[in-house]
Amino acid sequence: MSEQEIAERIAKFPGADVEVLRKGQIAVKVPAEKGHDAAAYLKKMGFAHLVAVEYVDWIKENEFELVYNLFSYKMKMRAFLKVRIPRDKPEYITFMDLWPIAMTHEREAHEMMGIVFRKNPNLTPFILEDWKNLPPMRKDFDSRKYVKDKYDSIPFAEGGEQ
Amino acid sequence: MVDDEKIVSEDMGVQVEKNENMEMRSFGTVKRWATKRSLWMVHYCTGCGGIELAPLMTSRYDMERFGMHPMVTPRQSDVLLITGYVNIKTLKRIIRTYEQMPDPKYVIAFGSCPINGGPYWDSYATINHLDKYIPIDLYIAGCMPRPQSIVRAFEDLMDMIQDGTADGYMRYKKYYEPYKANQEKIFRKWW
Amino acid sequence: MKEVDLFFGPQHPGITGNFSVRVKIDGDTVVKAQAIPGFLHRGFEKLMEMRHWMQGPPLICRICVPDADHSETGYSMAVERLAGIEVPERGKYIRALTLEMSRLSAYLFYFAGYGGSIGLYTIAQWAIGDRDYLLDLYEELTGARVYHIFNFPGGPRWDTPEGFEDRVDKVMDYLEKRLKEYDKLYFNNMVFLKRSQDVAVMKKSYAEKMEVTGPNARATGWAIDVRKDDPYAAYPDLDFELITQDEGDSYARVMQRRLEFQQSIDLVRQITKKLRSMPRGNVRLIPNALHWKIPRGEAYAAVESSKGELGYYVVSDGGISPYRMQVRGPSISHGVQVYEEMIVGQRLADVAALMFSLDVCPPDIDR
Amino acid sequence: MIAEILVLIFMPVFVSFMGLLFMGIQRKITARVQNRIGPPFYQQFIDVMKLFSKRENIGHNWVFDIGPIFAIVGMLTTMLFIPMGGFRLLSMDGDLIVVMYLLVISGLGMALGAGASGNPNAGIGVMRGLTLMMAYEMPFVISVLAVMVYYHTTSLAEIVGMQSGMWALIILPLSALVADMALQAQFGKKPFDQPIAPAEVATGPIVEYGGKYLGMLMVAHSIGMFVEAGLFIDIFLGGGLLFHQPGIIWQVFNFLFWVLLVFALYTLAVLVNAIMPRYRIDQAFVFYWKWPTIIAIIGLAYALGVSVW
Repeated sequence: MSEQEIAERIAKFPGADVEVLRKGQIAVKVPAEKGHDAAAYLKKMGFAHLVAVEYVDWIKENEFELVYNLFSYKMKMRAFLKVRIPRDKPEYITFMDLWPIAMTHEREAHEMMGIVFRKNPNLTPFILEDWKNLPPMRKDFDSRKYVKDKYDSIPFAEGGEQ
Repeated sequence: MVDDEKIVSEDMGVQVEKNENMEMRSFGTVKRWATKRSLWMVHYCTGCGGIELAPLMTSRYDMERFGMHPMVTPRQSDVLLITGYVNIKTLKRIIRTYEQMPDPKYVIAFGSCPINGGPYWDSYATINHLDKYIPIDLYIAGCMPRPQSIVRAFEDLMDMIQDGTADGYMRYKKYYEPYKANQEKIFRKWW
Repeated sequence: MKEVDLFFGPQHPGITGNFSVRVKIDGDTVVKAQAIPGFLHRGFEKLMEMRHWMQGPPLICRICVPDADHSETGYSMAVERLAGIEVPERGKYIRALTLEMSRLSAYLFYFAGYGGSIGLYTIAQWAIGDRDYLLDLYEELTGARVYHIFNFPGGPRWDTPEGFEDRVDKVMDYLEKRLKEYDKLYFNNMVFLKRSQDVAVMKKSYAEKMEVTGPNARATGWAIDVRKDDPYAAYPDLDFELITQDEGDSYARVMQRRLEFQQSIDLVRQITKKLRSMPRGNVRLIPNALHWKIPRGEAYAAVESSKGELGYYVVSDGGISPYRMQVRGPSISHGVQVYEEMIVGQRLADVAALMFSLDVCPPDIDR
Repeated sequence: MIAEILVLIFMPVFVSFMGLLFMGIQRKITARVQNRIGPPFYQQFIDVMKLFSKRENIGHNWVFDIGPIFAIVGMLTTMLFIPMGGFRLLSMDGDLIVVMYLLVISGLGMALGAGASGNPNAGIGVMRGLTLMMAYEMPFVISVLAVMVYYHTTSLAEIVGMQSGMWALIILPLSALVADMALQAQFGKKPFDQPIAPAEVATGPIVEYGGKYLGMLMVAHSIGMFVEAGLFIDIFLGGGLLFHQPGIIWQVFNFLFWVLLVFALYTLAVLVNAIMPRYRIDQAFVFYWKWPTIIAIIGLAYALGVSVW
């Protein structure tokens, strides 16, 4: 099946905005409230594997984008299911019921971007430890400034030049 | 480098340092020779440099020729090798490991990351200067240093032990307060 | 019976790299496990937003230390897809050569790691020692032993040196000869069989459910491979069949690597044969690195690393650096959730052995 | 009397010295198997010297402190009862049984000290050690019983004396085979080094011991090597007695031959160690209670049959 045919099949889902990116890659944009249904639809269609959950901070639009990176081993095709959630209220529903492995990906997104996934039981600290600042992958977190303030301000213990 | 005048002139940690120096003197050359010929290092890959330790330990470069081999627990080890960048989560464990090691103990920082941050100089997760938090006896530059340069570093450390200039553990006792203060600035809660 | 909390790592010889597992054991059996990653976190994804497109490979190769070429190639491919450039034919073959050699050296590391975790240190010494021959080849080709920084967006940095293909073939012959000795010492060792057969069995359905990829998935009988499913570099032109095992236990996982090791040797031979017959010179296609702007859009590129699917999702807003780059490390599935679930019910002695047998690579979980 | 006291003082020093030397040589042999050059043969002395020069900056409790002393004293006491190439320090009727008991003392002392450290790895290591002891004692005791039955005595000195014609190894090969299998575990070599498995329990009982304690344990281990190998030699290899004429010069030769036999036994164990992974503890237990025990029982039956007939 070609990209175009698959795109047409996906477009049957109400509210889906389908775009063929390149060979073997299709982007599907859906409104946030329909995300879970769209994911279930895609899974039924054959995109049965969740490769990763990507998260992008579109600070100008004041939105977070969640990209569910799906793959179908039968069609050899990738679909990027994209939903956008408001930056002020970063909350979404977990996809653990469809793909159990989403738990780990969502745990990471929670820590790195501060997105809360409802019904995910395991949103505990994952990679960072005692992190009290803004989630580090947000665009308004300035890593260089943080380094300057936190690490570079510390004096050498035995004296000497900075 | 610690010489006798300095000991008398400085207040902080005078007693500790004096005892250390007395001991080094009383055991003399034999002790230093034994220490330098049997450096056991902590089996801890703190960063990506751990991958070059594997060829170093195995048949091609075989560091057991110099009496060095990895030791499982810090209680039995003499050398702590910081292999590469130091994440703040790891730094806590490094300090714990370092404090568990019995004296005399030595630290070798490996690669350019512990020196000044290396390619991760602007990363929020790694520290830039390791010697702000624990005393370092020797640095190996490069990313990553080849096994030959690690062997060379160990040879230099052996010379330093023979001279008595590998005094990081004494400095840690002497400057314990500022070291501790620096560590506490990094970690919000200590364990 | 009293349950004991045990920390495996981060300072523990039974751990790959810098990683920690907290296990609760009842007698000799694990009843609960919690993987604690993050000791190697450097914030690559943030750092990349502050670098130019071309400054990527020197940083990104550090994602998976034993298998650095796959990291840089994955990123380069994602950027190429975004920018719409195609690597010259010879460049593709050189890329595939470095990838296969990287797989060979990673598998040697794997043999050494699993051997060490069950106590056979001789194989650890042998395998790491033999891996150094591959590193020597890398040194000749790229100038570095571990981080080669060789595969850039647009193709490899330069052509192979004169006579390099012959030297590669020589090392392949040597490795093939050594593999027979490994068979005697290791893969047919009575105690090794006892330690690995029927231990920590992964069913095919479980692997599919938990998105396990790479050799671990193929060891359960699930024939997936990014090299076949989403071909890249020179793989569409190369002749190879996927190898699968059915048992899905630790033994199958080790044997899967052992068989793929042989296959990689064959692939390298195919590549060197092809490289000899090709005109030299044209390997790389590269725009001005400092002001290279890439059109808006997003792309995903995956490579089959020695641990599974290693993918890069790159978003560009038309600027000189990536707007967002995210890594899908292969170990994120089999290193955290799968490991935590599979270790329950196993013996304490297999905590380390299972981690090595799944080939968990902590830096690609942490990034 | 004076000679005996001299031997009493000389023996422990000599045995620890030779033990460390042998361990150094074995490190070299292992290194050669692994395609390496390996450390110098005197490396073990440097290690022990360094360990004794380390400072202890961590205290646990007094039970922890006496653990290594217990281990070293236990080994030395056992050594007193074992004829060593013609040198007999304390021997009496039934000393074979005493030795079997005393062999455990050292391990128990170790267990006591390690257990007091409070480290769960040490606790698990001790548990594994005791389980393993239970596993290998079974076939070992049965095969020793076969020797006792065959020679109608429980005195080591008499067993050694009765083998002047032919070694028990040749008369009772099955029992000797089983005892050598048990020796592998007594030496703590792979595939039976579960108690100190680094990748599993981080060297188990010795996880908290460093510096001087570890130095003491290394000395205890080198004495233990002679005790365990010595017992095997006394029972199955005629006590290493090559010459049966009286006279000090022959006695020295006998002693040297005994030392050589210890070296050979240890080398055998080390070579097996170099090419074997380790069993899990449950597999080790099953291993010992299956074939070695069966072979040992057959050996016992054979010994009974031969001696009755």
